[in-house]
Formats: sequence, structure tokens, C-alpha cells
Amino acid sequence: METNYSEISKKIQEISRKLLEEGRVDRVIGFERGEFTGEMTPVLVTDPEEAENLLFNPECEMMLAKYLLDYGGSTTGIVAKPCDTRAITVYLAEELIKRDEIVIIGINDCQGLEENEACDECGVRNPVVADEEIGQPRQEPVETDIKDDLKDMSLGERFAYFQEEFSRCIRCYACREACFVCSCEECFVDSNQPQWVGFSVGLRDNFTFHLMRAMHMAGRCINCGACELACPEAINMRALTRNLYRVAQEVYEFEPGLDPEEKTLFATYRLNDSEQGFLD
Amino acid sequence: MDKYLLPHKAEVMKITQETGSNLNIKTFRIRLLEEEARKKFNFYPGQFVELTVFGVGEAPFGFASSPTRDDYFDVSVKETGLVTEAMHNLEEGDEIGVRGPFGNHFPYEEIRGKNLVFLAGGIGLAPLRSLIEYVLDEEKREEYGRVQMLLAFRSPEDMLYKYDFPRWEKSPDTLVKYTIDEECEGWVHCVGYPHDLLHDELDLNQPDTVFFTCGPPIMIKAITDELKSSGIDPSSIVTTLEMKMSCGLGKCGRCNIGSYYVCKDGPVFDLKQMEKMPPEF
Amino acid sequence: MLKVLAKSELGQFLDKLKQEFRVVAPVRRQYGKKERVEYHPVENSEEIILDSQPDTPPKKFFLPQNERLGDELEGETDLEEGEKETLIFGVRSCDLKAVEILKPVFLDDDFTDTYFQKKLEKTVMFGLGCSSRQENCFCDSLEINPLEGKNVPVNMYDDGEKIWFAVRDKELEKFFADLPDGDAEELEEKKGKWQEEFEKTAITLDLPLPFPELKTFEAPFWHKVSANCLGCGVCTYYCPTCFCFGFFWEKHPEGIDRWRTWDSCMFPLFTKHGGGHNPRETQKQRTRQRIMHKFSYHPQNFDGVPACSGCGRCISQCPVNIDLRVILRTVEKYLKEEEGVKSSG
Amino acid sequence: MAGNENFEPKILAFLCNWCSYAAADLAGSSRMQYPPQIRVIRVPCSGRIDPFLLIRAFNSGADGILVSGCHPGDCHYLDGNYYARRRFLMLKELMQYAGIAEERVNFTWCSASEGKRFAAIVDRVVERIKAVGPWEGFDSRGFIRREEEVAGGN
Repeated sequence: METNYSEISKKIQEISRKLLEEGRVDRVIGFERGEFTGEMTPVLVTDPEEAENLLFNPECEMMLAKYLLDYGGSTTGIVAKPCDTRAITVYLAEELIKRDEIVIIGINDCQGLEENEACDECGVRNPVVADEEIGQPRQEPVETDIKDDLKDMSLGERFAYFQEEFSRCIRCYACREACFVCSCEECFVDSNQPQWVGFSVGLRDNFTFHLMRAMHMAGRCINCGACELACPEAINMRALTRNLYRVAQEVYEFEPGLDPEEKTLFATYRLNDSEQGFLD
Repeated sequence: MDKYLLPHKAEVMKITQETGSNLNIKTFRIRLLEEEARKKFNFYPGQFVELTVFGVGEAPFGFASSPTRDDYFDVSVKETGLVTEAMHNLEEGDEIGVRGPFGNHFPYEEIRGKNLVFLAGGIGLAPLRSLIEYVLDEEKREEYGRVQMLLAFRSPEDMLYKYDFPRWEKSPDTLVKYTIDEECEGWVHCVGYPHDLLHDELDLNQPDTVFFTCGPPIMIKAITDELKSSGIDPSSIVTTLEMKMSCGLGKCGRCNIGSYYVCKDGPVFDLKQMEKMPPEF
Repeated sequence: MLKVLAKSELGQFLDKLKQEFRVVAPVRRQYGKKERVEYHPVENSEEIILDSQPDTPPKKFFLPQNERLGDELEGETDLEEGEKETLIFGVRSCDLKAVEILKPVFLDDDFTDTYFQKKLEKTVMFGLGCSSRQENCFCDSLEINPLEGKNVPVNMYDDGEKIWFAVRDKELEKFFADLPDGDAEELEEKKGKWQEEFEKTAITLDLPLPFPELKTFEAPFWHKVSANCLGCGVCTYYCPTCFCFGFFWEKHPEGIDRWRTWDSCMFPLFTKHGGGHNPRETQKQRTRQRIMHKFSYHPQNFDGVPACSGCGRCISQCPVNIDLRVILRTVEKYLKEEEGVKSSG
Repeated sequence: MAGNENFEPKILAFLCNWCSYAAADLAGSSRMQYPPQIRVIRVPCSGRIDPFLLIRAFNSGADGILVSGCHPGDCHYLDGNYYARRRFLMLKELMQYAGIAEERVNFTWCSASEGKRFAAIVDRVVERIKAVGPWEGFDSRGFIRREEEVAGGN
């Protein structure tokens, strides 16, 4: 069945208007169409009259969950794709936001986004957590695999591949800012005591930055693809985090953002965890 | 060709430990190594230099000594970050990089013949010391009117330039007062914040007085408010602004406040100018 | 001198230029699934793209993202002797204007940036008149003529089949001697048509430049226009006029090199003091700084010229599609309303 | 990258104060021979090692790293090494996926009494790293983003 996006948009407008009018939220975070660009852009609606600007369609590629971090202490409604709800779940598990301060307008039966390749690898098509639901939840599960297009490369080829990718990095940190996982108060690249990674845009520091970034993502990244979409230089940095996502799945049977009660990967352990590759 | 973006080599002649408590401040006496560069290096009170600890980084510091001392200059450094920490680890005789001098200066010409009041808090005394030393210099002293100072510190241990005070006090027509934040044993001077003590301790009613203030932002704010409410003309209240500065040439953009670049158009501003600026300092 | 060149002969023509210049032009690059147009030295004339605005501005040729200033102790580095001049083939009006905006910043009387100066002296630019509006550009709203690049020895036009060269420099005429003459009237007719297209899609911005400093600064809309900003540096790094920079140091066995690198007012670290205080702590303050610097502070210092050439790259590249034009509209509306209140009250 | 006969690798060894560091001590005082190419950094617990430090070792030119902590169950702080185990496994996967040979990234456990084992481990690690040759650095393709940009200083 075709998804009717104008229907979804109308529902979002109705619900948002009601939430704002009844004073249940101070603001709603959603999408609107840019006046001149014609492209979708995140927007903060505080006036019930403005709720009619809210739209939803497969061009709405940005993750909105991160904006929630700016508004602790007040109530916020959020238009949430299933991936947004996973991000919210991670935030809840880490107590970065309070459940009673957010109203989640979840979108059921997500069909994926136009330009996001990560959507093909996503099996979560209904919100993990929601207060208001739009559309009917998808019943049959979606069979997906985390792809690995680099697996046939040799070690040296992969190294050269990543060198080529990261040599383009201009360190604008769009990947970091677009990523909901990057919620640290001070990012490691901004710290100068200790200075983990140099400020230069040389390959050495770029490569180090991306390795450290991927390591910071491990166990929290939900493979949503926001980093890749945000990158103006089209760098495939998701290859690293995606691989760690798969390893966590295979080795620890762990997938972040599905259960707010579950601790994140590095916040817990099992006595019989794997020691694969350790020297005996 | 003048080197703008690369430092001149200099040596640390002398290091003086100023304070002993958790406020760690040292004063460095620095001399340029190249004769040629030294000759060209003319600075005025209020200006600043960019000092490089080789391999670590660069940071701006205001001159703390009078330009009437030919050969060298002093800067006082509080240990706060990467560069200042590295500076504190230097020893006498070590090499250091110098770029500058940069910025504008205190209006030492315009204030000739006027009465001067200096209000300093903590390490804010450093840039004022440059002007104080200049004004109190034996050859220059008679060109200026009455000099009054109120020097505020957190505690007696946090006082810097203690060794200068007897000389300043002895200078003709000069009044020096000291204050600390909280009462403590053996302290015979004032106690309290400078803006509360201003009227009682100093004589503010002389005509043609120029006020110089420097210290923590909150102190500057309190003092300027107090002075303004006593009806003093904002253009005769002078302070120095602190922003992160890097290039010193008004290019790199980080010290930009309104149409001013603090490193080039500042750091010395009078209150009249500051009232027209966006409040971003 | 007006000359025309069939596009199929572009390769041969460039070979001639290459004998004297290092020729750089907008070329197509494929990264994964994403296609981009960037300035690179030309290897094959077929990869040259003249009908689409390059994704990156030519700023990097004068102000590279990383630039070695020299050894901390030894002094400045010089350009290598005998280096060929660089010819940038096809620079649009917006990017030419951007270079004009950068010039007074780096070549002022108190301080001449020799690094910038030397690179500029070793560069020749061929202008390219736009024949259609690009994705998000609005240079005509800022009184820049998209069809006519200023201060260039050669201005080109691409009508799809032929490239037209309006040669204004005597020394360069030798390269064009073999080419057939162009019909000036025909070109004017084409330009007229393009001009019409531009006028149809123009956005009129009635901006008082410079923006009144305090009034705009204290305006209430800044939170609204910056609420969706992520705080990355894309807009400033892709801007042809943004020039803020920082230093970093590289230790190696022979010494310590000082490098200059781009920095961005959108990063919190940009203004954070060593002691921890940050005068521009929130994204709202930083966004305001970016806009105010471009349209208020810069024009105050440089004869009313804003530090924006309307190329629209900050809009096209923004990960959340923030639109500078919308912000300018908001400012325009606000200032008009304020003006109205004042005159009626 | 064939093993080089004269290649003396630089190896950073992060050793837990309560076990592996003591083991290294024991190996020394028992006059056991082990290769001198490791540089030891004493840490309070393997769980206290930030993976960033290990990545940074490669940034700074180390040819390889060795991390050794207490055997699972023996942690002085009860469970530090259990947390570390997860981190190290993920780091190892990350490095290998990014094209850094797994021989360079070594993890093991070693108790305070296992001086002999420690010497053997160091032997093995040095052999492993020698086999993959010197680490050429993340920037083995040059410092700057695109070569042509610096070509003429332009």
C-alpha cells in the first residue's frame, strides 16, 4: 500500500496544534519546507498557528532527537521516525532526557528515506516508544542485514580506502553535530588538556579523529546514517561505525536503542564475554 | 621584512614567583635575542605580546612593565591553560618566541596633566602596572597630576608586585590603598570589594580625573556602574577588554566584538566606546 | 576582442594555455554515490563542468585550509622559484567578488599578508558569466552582476555549444589569435535572455548595509533562526569570503612548523578563553556573530561592502538546509517594522 | 610489508599495576630475558585505559601496542578488566577494519606471579609486530588533504 504522506502531515499538524493549544508542550520539533530552497528543514514550532507548517515526507532525513538535549526543564513534542525513537531510547537509558518532558509523535510503518542508504539496513519500522502514533504499525518483521561492502578488500586495500576517504575530511564536524550519539558536553576534539587529536587537517589527524569518533560511537550508534548524510564531502565514515554495530550484534547480541531499561554496551559486562583475538 | 606571523627569539631573563596560594602567578622578564629586532621593539603601556612556548602554542599577554626600561619587558602569567602551564615550567635562560607588540595603548599622551585613579583587581594589576610605572617614572612623574590607586586582591597571599609597593607609596603626590575580600589576621588595610570602598578610601571629587580599571569582568562591571552612577563621564573611564586573541592583526576573527577587533582596535577601550558595542565580552 | 571556441576544441585550447600556466578548472568528481564539482588541475578537458556552480569556492588557492607559514625559528617560507602561474578557468561573478572582498582584509596598509599576496600575484582568473541561476544563489540581490565578472582579464560565456571569450588583456590575446571572431550582437542577445531569466527568479532584499549594530544585535528573532543550527562549520568552510583562521604547530625532527588553518566562528572553542570563560557560548550567539560579521561589522570596516557574495553554498551544503536568505528576510522585515514604529511614534 | 631483519619496533605496553607490571618486575628480577623494544606505561587498572590512548599511540608513531591486565575474576577493583575486555575487543575490530593489522594491537592477561609468561608474551608480541613490519603512519600518503593543492604553494 502506498504511504500517504499528506495524510501523515495532516495528522502531525492536528496533534501538534492540540499539544500546543492544551499547553502539554512548550514547543514541537518537526519539519517544514524551506521558503526558497524547497527542501525540508527542522523547525521549532511554539505557536499553535504555526503548526500547519509541519510536514513529513521521505525527504525528512535529519535526526531530530538531538534537539531535545537543548530543552531540558521544559516540555517538547517531537515528530519521530522510528530511528528518532531509538535515539530517544538511548538518551533515556543514559538519563540525558526525562521521559515526562517529551511527547513523542511516532510515525508507524516507516518506509525509509529517499537518500539514506542506511534505511535499507534498518529493521525497525515502528517507533520503539511513542505517545501519539500516526498510521498503522507494520506487523510483519523486516528482514535486513547490516551490509559490508568492504569485506572483500585486503587489509592494505581497506587502509588505502579509508586514507582516500579521510583525506577529503575538512573537519567541519558536521558528522559529529548531526549525530545524536555525540552528546558529550565537551567533545574530545575540542579538549586541549589532554589534546587527544591535533587541530590540523592532515591525514594523520583526520584518520585519528575518525577512529576515535567511531570508538566513541561503539555500542551507542544505531546506524541511522545521519553522519554520512550530513557530510558535505561525501565521506563514507559510516563504514567504521556500521562494522562495530555488526560486531556488537554478533559478539554481544547487543543492539542499542531498543530497550530503555537495558544498559549500553560498555556500561555492563558478562562474565563469559568473548576474548576472541586476545593473546592466550 | 617584518615578521608578523612568526615569532622572534627571546630569552627568559628572570622569573619571579608572585603568589604562593592556589592562584599561581609568575612574572617573566623577557629580552629579545636579536639586536635588530630589539631596536624595533617599541611598546606602550596597554599593548600586548603573543608569547610562544615552542612546540606547545601561543598566548597573548599584556605588558606589565614600563617601556621606559629599554632592554626588556615583563609579563605576568597566571597558570590556567596549556600554554600558561608550559610557561610556568620554563626556567631562566630558556628560549621563548615573541610576536608583537600588538593593539592600542593607554592614552598616556592625552592624560598628561590630569589626575589619575587606578582600580585593579588581582592579575588585572599587570597591564596597569605598565602605565603606573610609566607615570611614576622619575623623569615623567611631574607631567601628571595626583595619582591614587586602590588595589584589590583575594587574600594577602595573592598580592602581586609587593616589591614595587614601597616605591609607589613613596612617589610624590601618590596615594596607594589595598583591600582584600575577607578579613584576615595581621591585615591592616581595607577589607571589602573595591566598588564599595571607592568613595571612602579615595578622593573622587577632583576635577579632570581619568579612571583606569582592570580585573575580573565582574569587578570591572561593578566599578564602572558605581563610577557612572556618581556622574563620572564615561569617556574618562578606561579599561582593557579580554578576549581570546590569536593573530594580533585584526584578521583571525576570534576577538571580534561588533566592528572592533580587540587585538587591533583594543584592548584598551573607554566606557563610551564600550556602551556602543554589542555586549559580548 | 571577442572570440568563440567550439566546445569540442576545448582540449586543444587548454593545451596551449597549459604551456604557460597550471590550469585549474571546475571538474566533476564522483565520491561513492555523490557527485561533486570542484576546482582541480585539469587532466582531461572532458571532465570540465562549466554549466554548474562548483561545490567548493576557489578560496583555497589564496587561503588554503592548511598553510605552512614557516619554521618557528628559521622564518617564513617562500614560494618556489620558477613556479608556473595558476590559471583558474571559469570563476563565476560571486567568487570573483569574494576575492575582491578578501583583498582589503589581507592587503591592508598596516599589515600585508605576504602569503596571500604572493599567491594572488601568481594567479590569473578567467571569469565565467552565469547563463542560469544556480541552486541557491542570490548574488543579484546583493548588487552583483552574475553575467559580468569584474577585474578579470578574460570573461567567458558558455551557451551550451560554444564558449565565448571577451578578452580585455593585451598580453593574453596571443592565446586567442587562432580562434574565430565572435558576433558581439549575437552575444548581447544571448546575454539579454539570460538576464531576463535572472530577473524572473530574483529575490529582492532591501537590506540597510551595514545593519545597525546594536539594534540588530538585540533583535528578538535570533533564537528562532538559529534553533535548528547544528553548530558544524560547513557554512563557513564553504564560504568564499570567510577568512577566520587559527594556528597550529607540527613538531618534527628538524624543528617546529607553524601552520595556519581555517577556523570557524560556529565552533564554541573559537572564542573560549584559556580560563574557561566563553563570550559566545550558545549557538544563537555564534549564528548571530556569523550573520552580523558579514552584514554589519564587515561593511562598517570596509566601505559598506558585506562579506557575502551571494553564492549560496552555505545554503546548499548545510546539513539541515538552513537558508541565509530566510535569515536576511527576517532581518529586513524586523528593521522595517522597527523603522515604522519609530516614524509613526 | 615483509618483516625487516633490522627493524626494531617501538611498542607501547600498558600494564596494570597490580598484576602485569609486577610480572614484568618479576621477569626482570628473575633474570629472564625478554626483548627490550617495549616501553612500559604503568596504569592503575586495565579498565582505566581509555581506548583513545591506544589510538593515539599509533598517531604518535608506535609500531604496536600491548595491553595486559589481570585475569578475568582477579581484578583488584573487582570488575575493571571485565569492562576493559569489551572495549578492547571492539577496538581491535575497529582497528582491523580500518586496515591496521591485528598483529599491532595486542591484548592479554598476566598475573603478578607469571613472570615467565610475561617474558614469553613480549617475545611473541615483538615477533608478531616484526612480521608485519614498521608502522608507516596514518599519513603514509602525505600530510595534506590533496597533493595538488600544495603543489605550487597555491
